[in-house]
Amino acid sequence: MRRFSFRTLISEAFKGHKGWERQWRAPEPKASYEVVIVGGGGHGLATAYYLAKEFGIRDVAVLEKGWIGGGNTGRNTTIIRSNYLYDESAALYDHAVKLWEGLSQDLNYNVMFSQRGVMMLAHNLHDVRSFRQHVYANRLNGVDNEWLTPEQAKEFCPPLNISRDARYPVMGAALQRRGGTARHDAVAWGYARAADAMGVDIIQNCEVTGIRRGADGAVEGVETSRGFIATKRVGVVAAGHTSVIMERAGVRMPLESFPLQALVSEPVKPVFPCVVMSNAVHAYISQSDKGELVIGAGTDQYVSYSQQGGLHIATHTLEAICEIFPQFSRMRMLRNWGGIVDVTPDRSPIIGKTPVPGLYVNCGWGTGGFKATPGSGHVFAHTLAKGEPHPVNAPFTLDRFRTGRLIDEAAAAAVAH
Amino acid sequence: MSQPFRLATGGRIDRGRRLSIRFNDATLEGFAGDTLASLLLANGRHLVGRSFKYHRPRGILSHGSEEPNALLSVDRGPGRRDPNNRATMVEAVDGLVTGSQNHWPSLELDAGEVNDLLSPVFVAGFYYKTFMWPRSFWEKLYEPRIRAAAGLGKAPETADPERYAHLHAHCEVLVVGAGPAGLAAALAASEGGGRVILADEQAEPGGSLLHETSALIDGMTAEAWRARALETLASRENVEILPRTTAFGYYNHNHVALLERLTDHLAEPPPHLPRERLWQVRARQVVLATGAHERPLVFADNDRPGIMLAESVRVFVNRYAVAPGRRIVFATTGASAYRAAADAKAAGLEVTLVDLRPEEDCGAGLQTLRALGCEVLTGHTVVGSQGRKRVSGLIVAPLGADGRVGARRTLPCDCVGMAGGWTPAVHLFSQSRGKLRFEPAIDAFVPGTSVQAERSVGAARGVYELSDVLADGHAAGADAAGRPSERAFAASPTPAGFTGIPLLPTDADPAKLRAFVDFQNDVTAKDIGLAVREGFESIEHVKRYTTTGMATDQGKSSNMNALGLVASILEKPVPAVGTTTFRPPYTPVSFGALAGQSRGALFDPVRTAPLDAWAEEHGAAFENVSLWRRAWYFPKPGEDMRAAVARECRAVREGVGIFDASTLGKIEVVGPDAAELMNRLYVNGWSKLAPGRCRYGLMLKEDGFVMDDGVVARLADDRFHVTTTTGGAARVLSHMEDYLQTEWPDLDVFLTSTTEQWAAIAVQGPKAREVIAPLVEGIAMDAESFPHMAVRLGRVCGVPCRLFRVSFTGELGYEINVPAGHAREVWEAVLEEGQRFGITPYGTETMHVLRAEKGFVIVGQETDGTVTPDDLGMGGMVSKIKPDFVGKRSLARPDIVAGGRRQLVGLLTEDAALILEEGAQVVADPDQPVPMRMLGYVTSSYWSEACGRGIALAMLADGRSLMGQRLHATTQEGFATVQVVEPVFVDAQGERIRA
Amino acid sequence: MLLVTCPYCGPRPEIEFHCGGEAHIARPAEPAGLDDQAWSEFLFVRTNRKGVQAERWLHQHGCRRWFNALRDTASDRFLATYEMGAPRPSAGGEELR
Amino acid sequence: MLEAKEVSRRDEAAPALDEVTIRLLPRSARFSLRLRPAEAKRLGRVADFALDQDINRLVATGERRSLRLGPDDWLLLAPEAGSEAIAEEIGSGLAGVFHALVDIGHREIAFEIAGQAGARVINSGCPLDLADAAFPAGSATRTLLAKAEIVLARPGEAPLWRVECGRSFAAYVEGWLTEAAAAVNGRR
Repeated sequence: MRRFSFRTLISEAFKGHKGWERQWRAPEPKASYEVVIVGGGGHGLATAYYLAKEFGIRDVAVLEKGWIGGGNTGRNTTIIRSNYLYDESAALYDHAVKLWEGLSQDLNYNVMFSQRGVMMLAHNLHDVRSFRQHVYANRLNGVDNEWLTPEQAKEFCPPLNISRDARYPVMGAALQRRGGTARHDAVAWGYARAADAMGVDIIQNCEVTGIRRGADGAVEGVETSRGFIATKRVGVVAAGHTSVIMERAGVRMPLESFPLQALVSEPVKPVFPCVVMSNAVHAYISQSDKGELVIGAGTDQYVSYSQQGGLHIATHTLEAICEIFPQFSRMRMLRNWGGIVDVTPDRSPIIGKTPVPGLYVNCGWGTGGFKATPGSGHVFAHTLAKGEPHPVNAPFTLDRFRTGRLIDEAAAAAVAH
Repeated sequence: MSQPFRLATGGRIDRGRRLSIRFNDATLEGFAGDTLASLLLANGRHLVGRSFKYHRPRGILSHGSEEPNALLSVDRGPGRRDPNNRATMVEAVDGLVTGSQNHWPSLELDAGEVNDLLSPVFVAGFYYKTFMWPRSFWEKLYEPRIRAAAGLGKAPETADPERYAHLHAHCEVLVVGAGPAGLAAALAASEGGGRVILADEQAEPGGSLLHETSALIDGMTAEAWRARALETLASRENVEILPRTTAFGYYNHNHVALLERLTDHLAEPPPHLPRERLWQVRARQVVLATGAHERPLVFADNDRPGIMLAESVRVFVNRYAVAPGRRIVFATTGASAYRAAADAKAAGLEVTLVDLRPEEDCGAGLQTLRALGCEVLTGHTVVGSQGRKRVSGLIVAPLGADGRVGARRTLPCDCVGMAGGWTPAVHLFSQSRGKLRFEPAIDAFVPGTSVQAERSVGAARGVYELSDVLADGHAAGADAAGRPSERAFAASPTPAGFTGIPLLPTDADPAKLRAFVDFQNDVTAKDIGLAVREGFESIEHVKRYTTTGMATDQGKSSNMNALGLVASILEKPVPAVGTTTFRPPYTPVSFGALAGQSRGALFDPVRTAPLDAWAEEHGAAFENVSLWRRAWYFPKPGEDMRAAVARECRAVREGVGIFDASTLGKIEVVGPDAAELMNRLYVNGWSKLAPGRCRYGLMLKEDGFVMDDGVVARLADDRFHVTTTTGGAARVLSHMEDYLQTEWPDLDVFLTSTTEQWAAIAVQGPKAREVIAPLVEGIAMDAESFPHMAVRLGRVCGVPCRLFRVSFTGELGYEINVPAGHAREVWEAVLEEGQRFGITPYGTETMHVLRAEKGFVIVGQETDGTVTPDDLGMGGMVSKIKPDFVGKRSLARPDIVAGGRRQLVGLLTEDAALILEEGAQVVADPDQPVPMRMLGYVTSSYWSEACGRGIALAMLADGRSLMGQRLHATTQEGFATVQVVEPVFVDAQGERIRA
Repeated sequence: MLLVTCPYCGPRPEIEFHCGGEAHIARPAEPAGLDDQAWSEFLFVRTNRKGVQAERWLHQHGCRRWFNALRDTASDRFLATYEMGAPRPSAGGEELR
Repeated sequence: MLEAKEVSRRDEAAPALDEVTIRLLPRSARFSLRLRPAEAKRLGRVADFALDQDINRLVATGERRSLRLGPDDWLLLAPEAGSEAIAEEIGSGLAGVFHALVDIGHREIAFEIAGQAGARVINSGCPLDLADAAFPAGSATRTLLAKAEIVLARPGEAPLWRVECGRSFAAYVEGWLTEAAAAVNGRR
């Protein structure tokens, strides 16, 4: 792998950039692999990377039915944070944040991780109570999170409307300074390039059409649009399509897939220095390095694989944006798109074994998977390599839905009464 | 001289109405009917902006909404400034203040031009390869610089004073685009009387007919035909014509979003007129007559100001009577440029035309143009241009049959019109999820298989011949209206064929070639080559890696060239590389328009209870609880919240207080199976509850966790009055209806929400009975006849009431339920009657304190969706007799019966004056290393006036086994020592409540 | 915004409705008789099919009746809507919208 | 027919038709009646309230109006004065029949929108087709006005609509309609 650096960039500039090679190969699939990853998004590619790097398993194929990073990796609003309430979630997401902090250097690919701070607005007494609970829990878990007064919140994010007369006045905010954003495409490409360099085969335009199981029920390989590939270990990391893939192995999942919308504005000069989230009014906003305001909208209410939702979802979100940031009313929506998120009953992911020997799954990230990408890949690689979970993903089993040990962050932020 | 490039005659501008605008430091004149673009060109201004990355001088490329370069800041007064307005779409209004963007210190002299010199470094994706060392420099140095350089205009800085509106509309046929195809479609569709909406993004309907000065339709001039068509349409009551209206989104089930611009073109808009209106049209059928965009040619330095699309030259000349230059060179790979050239020539401009195609392929236009005296170079390619802030020459060279480029020649000029062929505007079709089909003959994607009830017509589906366009529109309109008919039109021929070529042949070193594909994002053919070389082969990858097609024009002018380039590099057919997905909106739409009226007070309803006005008149502080506004506390002059709440609490404990509990949800459960339904939905039993008695009910979700609670009264054998939490009212009713309708439709029960029917006035305190007894008729008030947890029907103050003897304070208490319209008179009568006992109105905060003193939980505060009845110490309430109720089975799951669950306890701080923070975490050992083991957290915490100290409720792991233990709760500063106690602080025996 | 054909009120805009997820998952008559696995499947496991699936819809801001619908989750087209309690129509049923 | 009579009475007071007006209506007697559809069909009517009309239709008998909002759901309206008597009348008319009659006289607030462009004002927040053919005289349904649930009825041929909402939503609904009317009136 040709190393990326300022020096190589300059030297290529003099040579008309003719010396750059492919960032990852386009290999033909081999007849068999030690591990097959189904899904070439950020999580799948990260899994392959850490399998090769941390566990020395390089005989790995990543199968992607379209082009890598083309699913939720390239469609999300790139918010990264780890200020979760429950110990299990905080450990998982902070594991990811720690990896994010050195990721560009680790991958030799600038993923533009920017710790701009993620601020969550409290609009009523219930929010205040809930965010304080988060702040304290995070502190004791070693995760940074601090409470801001409305004035401090405005100082941190000048466009914020902290008028007491607002329909939902800002009563304070929880700020995680280590939170921020990253460049989503670069994450997929960076992992792909680094994994490829260690021998991982990244196979695009290769759809998995079946999972073959032997007489003992264990995985024997995958049927694909490019032929059968033998393997004893399959990791399904297919985001919105998990149920579809798992059904091919005869496993029914506690998942539903919903369209999740996002939008960006036209680009403008820097005006928004951080990430702001308001759960109460469903608004999530930051500004990209390109200058676009990146805004997360909600999910549609019905299962859909169409990657297209209704207009009312976007209008609802923009009402909230204009209410909290009245100066943005004249900004314009440039692009509105949808992804497909698979959601578990407790809105926490499932990372681990399935009832089928050799079949592992990493799914159910709902609307928040991007932030976990490095951590998710790392612990899933561990799980695939060792056949048992890393301590961080041990609680995120499929079995928790049977036993009742749910990890329900959303329920913990229950609506006020 | 004013408007030196205005042609003496012609055009659709109103020469009788002069106007002037500000552009940067200059005042420029124009006429009504001008766009900013035509006005700028009339004044010889080509340089109107700087490109995104390299800050190259840029001019006006097009005449429409696809414009990538001419993006201006427009200032319409205080709070009304916004960036990135397309000069080609903004109508000139007298006094408008506009400015160019993305330069410093000025448009002419831009320091950012240094980037252009560094362009060999700033290639596609360069930032992924560098800026990684040292690590901290990314956020401190590199990223801020990149950000400062990025973006185009500046975001508005003050709140927008404008209004925006929404409108839902329905029609039989929606026609998008009022060019010839759209007009013909609308005419045909509206003949039968069905509702037709015709939307067009321009100020004037007509599309290409607005600049067709020579074509004839059915023997009429194009203008006469257009005028007659519009007149006919306007005379039909079933037709709504919407000019200045862009259909920008095509959603499911023929739901199409339009943006109507109502005031930006008015110098003095009427005060109530919204600036923009969002139409959400549900159309039975949609006709897409969205036309086509002309494709630029990709050659070295094709981005200089003065180089524009050939058809746009024609539009400026014919429609706006503006000469974009005096000496124009047209460069083309197809036929349509000949008409543009001929029209420019006819306007008295000097015209040369360069056609890539060999002489024999150039069609009839060639001879016509030569006959007009224009030089035409066939078989020539363009290899470059000259001029810095405005094009001064076009460098061309003959192209041999073997593909070799011959000797260069420079054609002096002040304007270039380039014609690279046509790209049908299939955006809305694609948004409708229709499948595109590549049509090699016209080198374009056209609508293939429809998925929704729509049809594309005319140029939008690659039909360019005017007579065909009209016939196509007519047939589609008639068909859409359900009355198929065909009609032929006679029209002047429209030569439009072209050779699609994504990069003009050149002899230049490809590594040094600066041939722009995406003008706004400064993506060159070289960048696309680099991306492909690095393995980005899917068009979506190329797009994301190079940012081509990602600018504010969303690739309207660049996508096909980018696609063609990738295909030619990979030597694959275009469809194998893919087409990019078109997403809404077609053109950018203001947030304000999308938000509509939902601003301020209309953002979300503020629900107010019947006594809200009284509370406001009496100085209440309010809090928001779900959508409701509730009185929080009633401060007296000089009191802070704590003092007011302490006073209110004392009043209730010692005398009597009055509280508006009207927001509590109420549901009337009626029918012979009412008790059975209650049995199935609540954890406790209802069969034995006698009419006239109340019971506290706890409801679970099917997963076994507490969903809601409330007092339930049995009014009769077959009638219950159920109360819910304020926020839970709608949810609980839905939950009950769901089970009733879908699981147990055999039960004879009906549910009716009565939340807003009844105002609930809580009168609480030792004196409560004495206060209300005189006002009550028909109800025996003595403790024996009317015990705690009973309900009686009667009258209070002459108003029919449901009187509950219930208490959420631990004191003797009543809740007077009266029809909401009588709430105030009853409230005031109670206050009057209570004067002698010092009756004190109290708010939600006091209510919270009083209930916490008694250990009464609040669902949503003590519980969070993961709490079971046993966790709350209410395991005893759960019926052991009932075989089943919603949630019962889940309570038996392994991890629900396992130890270690969090349980409700009370906490007392060692320092009695300290009030813990709600949300504080509790640990056994404050000195343990991070991550610490947290036992649980404080759910409620208050100053208790009755106890003279702070009290708290908490959920702690195995909390009931920790009674008496010393633990530590987090504070802002560190930890506070607390003692675990039973969660009851006042009157543990419950004597007061039964008084 | 979808157009949903309520069996009682006819075609109405999506925002009047609430989608209640997969249909035809009857609540077990005797939950106590189910083991933990079977109960968790009733509670949580969903077909989540890419293609035609039956789901529950409530005309919340209309007639307030629950009904079932056959909808293709890949295209979002409705194939049929039918009253609660009625059997699931064959997937080839006439398209309503 | 009474509808016509009522309309003509209102027309006298109605303003010029090109201006949309919004008016708060006086309080009514108002009941929610729930009944199995088969019983409704069998009974036809009770206490002069129609029961067997199509869903989403309003039928007036004298001053009593019955709005069928669902298969088993009627909203009964009458002048306020007779409220208690009406309840008794219905109760006795439905004796022995499983039903639920609940007084909701104070639960809701009603507005009247008048003027040719009234439908357009309502369509600022209501997604239904309100054209004469789609929502003719005698239509009545529960629906939405922006974020508030409403009952929308068109009692007669005149361009006049009744909008009912929960009383706590009244300020919002009135505010919404007022602003929408200003925009529509301002357009002329």
